[in-house]
Amino acid sequence: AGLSKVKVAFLMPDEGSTRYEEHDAPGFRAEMRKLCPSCTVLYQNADGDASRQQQQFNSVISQGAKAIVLDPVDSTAAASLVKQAQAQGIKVIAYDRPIPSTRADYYVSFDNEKIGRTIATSLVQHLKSIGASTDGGVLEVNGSPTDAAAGLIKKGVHEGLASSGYRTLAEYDTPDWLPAKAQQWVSGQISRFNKKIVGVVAANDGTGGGAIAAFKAAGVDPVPPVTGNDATIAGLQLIISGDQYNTISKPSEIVAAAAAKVVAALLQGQAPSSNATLFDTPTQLFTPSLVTASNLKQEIVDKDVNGKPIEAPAVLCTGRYAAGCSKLGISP
Amino acid sequence: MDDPTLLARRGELVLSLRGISKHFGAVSALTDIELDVHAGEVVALVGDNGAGKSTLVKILAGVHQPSSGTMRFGGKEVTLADPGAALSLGIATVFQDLALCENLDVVANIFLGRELGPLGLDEVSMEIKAWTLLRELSARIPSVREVVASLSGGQRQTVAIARSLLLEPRLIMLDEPTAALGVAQTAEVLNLIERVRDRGLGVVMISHNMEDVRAVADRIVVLRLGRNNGVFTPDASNHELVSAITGAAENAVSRRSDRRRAMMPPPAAGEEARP
Amino acid sequence: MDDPTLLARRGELVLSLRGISKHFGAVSALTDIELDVHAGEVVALVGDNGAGKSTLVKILAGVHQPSSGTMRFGGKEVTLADPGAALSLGIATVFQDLALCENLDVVANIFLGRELGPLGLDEVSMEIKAWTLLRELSARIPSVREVVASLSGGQRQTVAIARSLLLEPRLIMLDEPTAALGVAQTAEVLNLIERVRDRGLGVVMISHNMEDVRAVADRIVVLRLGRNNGVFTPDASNHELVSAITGAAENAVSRRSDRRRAMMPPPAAGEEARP
Amino acid sequence: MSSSNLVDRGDERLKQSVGVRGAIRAFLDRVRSGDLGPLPVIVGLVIICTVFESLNDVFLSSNNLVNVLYDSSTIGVISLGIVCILMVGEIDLSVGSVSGFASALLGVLWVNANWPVWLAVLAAIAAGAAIGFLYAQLFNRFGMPSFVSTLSGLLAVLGLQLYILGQSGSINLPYGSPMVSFGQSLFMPAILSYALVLIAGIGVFATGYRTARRRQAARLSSRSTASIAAVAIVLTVALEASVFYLNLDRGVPWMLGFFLALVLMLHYALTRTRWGRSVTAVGGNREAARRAGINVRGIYTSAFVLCSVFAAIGGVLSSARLASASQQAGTGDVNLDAIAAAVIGGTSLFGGRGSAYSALLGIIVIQAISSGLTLLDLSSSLRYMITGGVLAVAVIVDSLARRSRVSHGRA
Amino acid sequence: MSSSNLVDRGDERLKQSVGVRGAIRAFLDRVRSGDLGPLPVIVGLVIICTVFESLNDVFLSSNNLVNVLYDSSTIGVISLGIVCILMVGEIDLSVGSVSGFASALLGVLWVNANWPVWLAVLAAIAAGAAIGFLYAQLFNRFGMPSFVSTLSGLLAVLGLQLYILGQSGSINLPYGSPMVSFGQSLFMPAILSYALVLIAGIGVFATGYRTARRRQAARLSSRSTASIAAVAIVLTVALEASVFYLNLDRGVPWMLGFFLALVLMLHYALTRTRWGRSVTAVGGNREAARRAGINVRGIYTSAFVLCSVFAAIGGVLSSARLASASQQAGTGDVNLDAIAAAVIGGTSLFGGRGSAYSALLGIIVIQAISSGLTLLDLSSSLRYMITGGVLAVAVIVDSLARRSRVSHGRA
Ligand SMILES: Nc1ncnc2c1ncn2[C@@H]1O[C@H](COP(=O)(O)OP(=O)(O)OP(=O)(O)O)[C@@H](O)[C@H]1O
Ligand SMILES: Nc1ncnc2c1ncn2[C@@H]1O[C@H](COP(=O)(O)OP(=O)(O)OP(=O)(O)O)[C@@H](O)[C@H]1O
Ligand SMILES: [Mg+2]
Ligand SMILES: [Mg+2]
Repeated sequence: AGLSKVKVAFLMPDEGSTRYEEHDAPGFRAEMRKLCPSCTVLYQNADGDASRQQQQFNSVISQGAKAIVLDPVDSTAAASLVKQAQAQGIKVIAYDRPIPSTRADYYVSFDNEKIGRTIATSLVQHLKSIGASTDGGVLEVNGSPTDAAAGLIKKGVHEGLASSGYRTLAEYDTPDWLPAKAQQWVSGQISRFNKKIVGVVAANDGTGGGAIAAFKAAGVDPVPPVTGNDATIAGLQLIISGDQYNTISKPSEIVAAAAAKVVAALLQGQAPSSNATLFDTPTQLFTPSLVTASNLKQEIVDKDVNGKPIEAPAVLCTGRYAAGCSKLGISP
Repeated sequence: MDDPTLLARRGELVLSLRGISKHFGAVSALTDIELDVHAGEVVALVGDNGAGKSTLVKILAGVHQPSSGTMRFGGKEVTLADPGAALSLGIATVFQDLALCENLDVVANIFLGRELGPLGLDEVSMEIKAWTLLRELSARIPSVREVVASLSGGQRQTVAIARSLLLEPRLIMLDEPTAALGVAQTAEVLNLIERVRDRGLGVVMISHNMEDVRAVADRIVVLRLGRNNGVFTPDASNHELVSAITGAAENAVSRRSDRRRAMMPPPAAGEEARP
Repeated sequence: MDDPTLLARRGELVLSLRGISKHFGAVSALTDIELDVHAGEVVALVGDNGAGKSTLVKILAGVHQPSSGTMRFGGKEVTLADPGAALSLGIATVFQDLALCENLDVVANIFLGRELGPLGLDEVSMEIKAWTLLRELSARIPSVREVVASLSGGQRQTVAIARSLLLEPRLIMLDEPTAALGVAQTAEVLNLIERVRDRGLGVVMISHNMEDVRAVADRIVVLRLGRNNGVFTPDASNHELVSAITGAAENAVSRRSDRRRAMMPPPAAGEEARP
Repeated sequence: MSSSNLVDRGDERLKQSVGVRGAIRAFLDRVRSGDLGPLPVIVGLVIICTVFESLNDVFLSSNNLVNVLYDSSTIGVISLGIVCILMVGEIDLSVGSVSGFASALLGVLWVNANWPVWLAVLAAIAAGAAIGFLYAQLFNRFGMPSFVSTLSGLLAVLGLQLYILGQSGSINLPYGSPMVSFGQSLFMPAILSYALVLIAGIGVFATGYRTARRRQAARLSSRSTASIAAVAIVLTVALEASVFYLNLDRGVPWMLGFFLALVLMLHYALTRTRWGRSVTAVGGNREAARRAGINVRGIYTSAFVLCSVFAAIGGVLSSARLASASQQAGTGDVNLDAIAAAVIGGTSLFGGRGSAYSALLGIIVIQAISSGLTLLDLSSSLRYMITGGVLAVAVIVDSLARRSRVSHGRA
Repeated sequence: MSSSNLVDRGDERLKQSVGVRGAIRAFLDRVRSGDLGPLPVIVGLVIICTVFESLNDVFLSSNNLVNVLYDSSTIGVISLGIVCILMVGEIDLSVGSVSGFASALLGVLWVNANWPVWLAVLAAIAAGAAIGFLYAQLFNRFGMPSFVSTLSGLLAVLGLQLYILGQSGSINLPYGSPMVSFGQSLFMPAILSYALVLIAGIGVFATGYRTARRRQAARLSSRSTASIAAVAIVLTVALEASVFYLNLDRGVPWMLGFFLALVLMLHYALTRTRWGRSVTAVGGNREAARRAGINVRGIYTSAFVLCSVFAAIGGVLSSARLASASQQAGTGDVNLDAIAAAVIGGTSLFGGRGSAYSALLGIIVIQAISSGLTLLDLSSSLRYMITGGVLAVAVIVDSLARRSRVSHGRA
């Protein structure tokens, strides 16, 4: 049975990075258009507000959506939304963040905990390889204290650092993921620990950039390795210029496309395939890829998603970054 | 100081101040003030601008606390922590700045703090009573449901006076009650003061109008630069009073009247006049 | 309406109103007002509370816009969109509510909008000038660097009057300028009005004090309930004036004076008195 | 004219408003002087609704309106508290945090500590009251500006919220419990909703009629029985129609009923009790109120406490609505929305002017805009821009009306 | 006493303050009447610093102080704008958004569109001015409460910011460019900083001396040359010591110098020009100002425009400091911090009272607390609670002082 003229909702949680607007939503739309040209996609972003997400959820139900892809702002609050929708025969696909207490119809995600673990262990390996003294330690810049995803990343980071041999000098939950707050905190820690800081685990590229700015402002040269996450253009450019150590590339288009496929299957009464079961929900987990200077070309520029690179050289290698690009072998 | 002829008429001592002083920063607004008010007596408080009359009234109304001095009311020593305390002792005050709430209507202002029916305001009764009070004062107010902000100066003053009639006080203080009033309203207020006095209340009235003062006062207390400057009877001459107020026999008032009468050189006399 | 004996003395027509009306919602505060003011003339505007005197002054000062009617100033028809327009025509006003900024000190208030040295205030010169003005008015203000909020009622009024002396206006309007003033200060203000008149300015003065009015006014214009109710000369009898103001020969004032004189039944007479 | 011998119509300067002509003239006078109460805001709301409905016809569907009303109820309750505090000329920046803390406390006590739900709710409300009392003490004893004390409170209470939620970060409220049903799916029986509206209509008529008779007896001007009846009938019909429309779908949410009951109670308290009069007086002229013997400190205390209590109730309702108590509860726009609702509805930030209805109208405006925009498929950047623009348009009508009031000297 | 024949000492009720005794008595009088200017806030600041220093001795290290001053400069500039708008009794809730938008515009024009940096900065500032002008028009023409218009602005401008940053979301500003160096690592030469302080000291003495001579000539009371010199010397020594301390490490940031210059300029404008007088008058009593012939609308316009311009400058500085222009710039606490700084420093929310110094002191208090807490290892829940508590304590001193002013009838 083909699909036609169905409304599908794609509800994203926040504005913390541009990925939802720039990658996830277009990716989902593109795949849906392929699977069902006459279907409508309703896209909403809750700007980090659980109540607004509930409002958006109710509103798409009012508009007659038959399936809802939900990246919950607040995983617990989402539980009741799922129940409410399922009671009306609407399919709910958990996206990106799980909904632990209620069984959604499906779960598609990157593994946030694993992201935390990956950036941490990658940093630790790097520190060991450059022979950073274990007398020193690392700073840990976490995400927002009121963000569930940040909590998962933080957990992963803790695991990754646990037996690394490097102390955690101090850690900080950055309010609202604000780079300026991260910068202020790291500046304070530089006054406190100065040369003892051998590296910084930052939970996303924004806070990582804040940490780098703090070192630059304090005149620390070279800047100790700083991690990131989300592979934003700004973050990638900092890797190209050698200021940031790593980031995590989550080709969201792939996941979004997978979600679209799941939606299509569920709406046609089929059971989509899964590669795991989490929280009693059939799950498809994607492994994010770690990006450092050494594999940036391969992971970002050369990797092909829907017929185009994740980020084109023309976008990355502007102005001052051209030199760095050519060093990495990226030609515009 | 007390004229024995007056003692016959007046009743018990309602209020008695001793050594009251009040400083505002570097300014001593009042220094060692003494004042007695008896039941059934109208005491006029007069003095130049800034002499401290309103400050004294505010201290008696609990608005300001004195820097030093004692106050006895009804024979007992009292301290008035706030205006509520003064009101509950039975001291009603019409302030010079009126102290009305501009965002409330006339009725609400008259009954402020003493509304009928605290849990379900009785607006009809309050409106009736308000009209009655205002008529008593010959007020010219088109509507008692207008906010006070839209009233004329004299209308506001009438409202403030009407407020004070609601209480059953033992002492009533009126700080320049007729300053903004028309001739008819002024006459009514003077009548009112006499009626209130005759009911056995103590009255303190402040005014710059010597005629009004003389018309109703039983005793005239003069303040000058924050100090007592004599007590007069209403039959004291205008010249005497003005000298006590301004602190000089030769002053703007006498110069003006002299000039108007003709060109007659006034006799030089500069020392303070005490009766 | 115009007494020919007066025409000799007064100069050109400064201000002339025809058919001015003003409504506030359902209240008609002014209806068809006519008023002429000549150079070198003091016009007293009298009337009961709420008669519309202040409203008229506010219209002339550009504070309110009239609902209808025309205004000519210096021979030209003008509309005053805001107080700035009136000021720049040369109309200075002392408002009944004074319109001072309580958060500014005395000097700042006197010079408000006309500060010396716009890009680098000349505080010293302003302070000197302020003291000079205040002394002229016999003011009793301890310090001109106190905020106006801490001044007494009369002190504030003096400040407001001092403000108006700064301008070189062609018409000066004083809305109850002496209401809160002491005897000496009142005398100074009356002197001042005469001086100003003699310099050829037009003066409009509002007062409830018939004595003051008679002392300085060249013409007395009576308003009643928002309408013109006659023009008098200063030698009109008190009874005449009060009747025009209250609209009845038998009124609170006459009753009070009658009662005080003795018990004599007043002659009943109720129609409006027009000269 | 018979009216001229009425006590309050004696002044010849008053235009008489007798009969239909008079009523129309009086209304025009009011329009011109800007004294229109909530009318301009309602006009703004109608404009918004028309535009959104024309863009997406789901907007005015019964189902969507129910959602809007649900969402309005939670923040609306918080906004009622804001009305109280704005009326005395102070502000509370911490209502968001307090509501979040209350919901966290509810979750912790009820779900984690197994308290009975009513006790947990009471505890949450009591905590709110305690916070308000603290602000009042800081204000009355130290004279700390409420902006600063409640800003400190915002931070401190948010800290408390994070602290008591601890590791878990968020707590599920049991789905299907009466509390959560109340917040999500409890509707009035249709017949009850019709009856309540009818009772309200009769109440309006009865009080109006009683007042008119008493005023007549006292020879005061009064509204004619016909006009009282007309108003009551129009009101009843309009409300019955709305209720009918809502009943087409799910019906009238109990939560809305609860919110409206609070609005009416606060309205009564503000306009018909000595306390309300005192609140208005303190907000208008604190010193005058003090001199009238009003216990000014007590009034401030009551306003602060009420504000925090309403915030706590709002927090409990929000968590019932979301079926969750989390670290995020009360963060985001809650503060600004609650304050903005009161201000949009016409309550002054400077004290002394406001009404309980302003919270109701304001929050409906805000939620209508928000809901209308979620129905359009917009990127966040556009949504922000349009929200800002629409908000301004919604208020412009009211501003213009009020401006004419100012120019008529009755600001 | 020779002073008694001075023009302004003629009133016998004035206590004479001659000589040392008199000076002490005058000071005690001022303490008692609460007329202490910024002293109480400074006392609060000293308390905070002492406590934090005792908890972690890095706090008062030269290095950390430089950080605190850098962070203070960015939001401090925004707070200067808030002082302007609060002075006229209005508010601007959108300074955060405007600063974010300005930084985004800078990033887009400078980095992406390759404009020269000065032109991009000018464009950002002009955009700020345009936004402020729009608010002023809404206020002057429609009478829209600034709370509502700037709330709309907050949303709309945030939308614009997201929009122009589009897909990139955040833009790196080039490290090593003069702009970023200015925000991060440009310090005054030590000798210049000493010289500037000296010049300031001499300036204080010179103006004081000149005024005193003119007042003497006019027979007005005046400060003695000795006391003028004493104040100038104490001030100079204290400032030179601070500068010396900062120079132990990196020195005095140019950005701080820029901020201080703006503070001094605004202070001069508010206290020594007709414009500043008019601003104070409009904030104190709008109607009185209008009747004095002041162009009230013009004053409002200038205040709104200045506020947005300062916000835009602050945004440019923040992005220089962070070396990045992102969608998150200007969100978070920027609004509240900027307003709180002005209020904590003693500017009234109700208009007519305030000073440029309040922004300086207030923001230093806020950033000192924030920095002090980053140096302690605290969980976020504790950090929030302590921030709230410390803020309250910092303000309590000032509140108490001001309360005594109120009870002395000079609120
Ligand atoms: N709150 C205050 N702060 C500082 N000074 C004050 C305050 N209140 C009054 N003063 C000063 O105290 C003195 C007396 O003022 P007060 O108001 O008592 O005068 P008054 O006799 O009522 O004068 P008037 O006849 O003008 O009303 C004045 O010089 C005034 O400046
Ligand atoms: N802004 C306003 N809004 C509504 N009504 C007003 C307004 N201003 C004045 N009025 C009304 O207009 C009438 C005239 O007021 P106005 O102030 O001109 O009286 P007045 O003659 O100055 O009286 P007074 O002698 O008491 O000062 C009053 O009844 C008053 O209620
Ligand atoms: Mg007085
Ligand atoms: Mg008047």
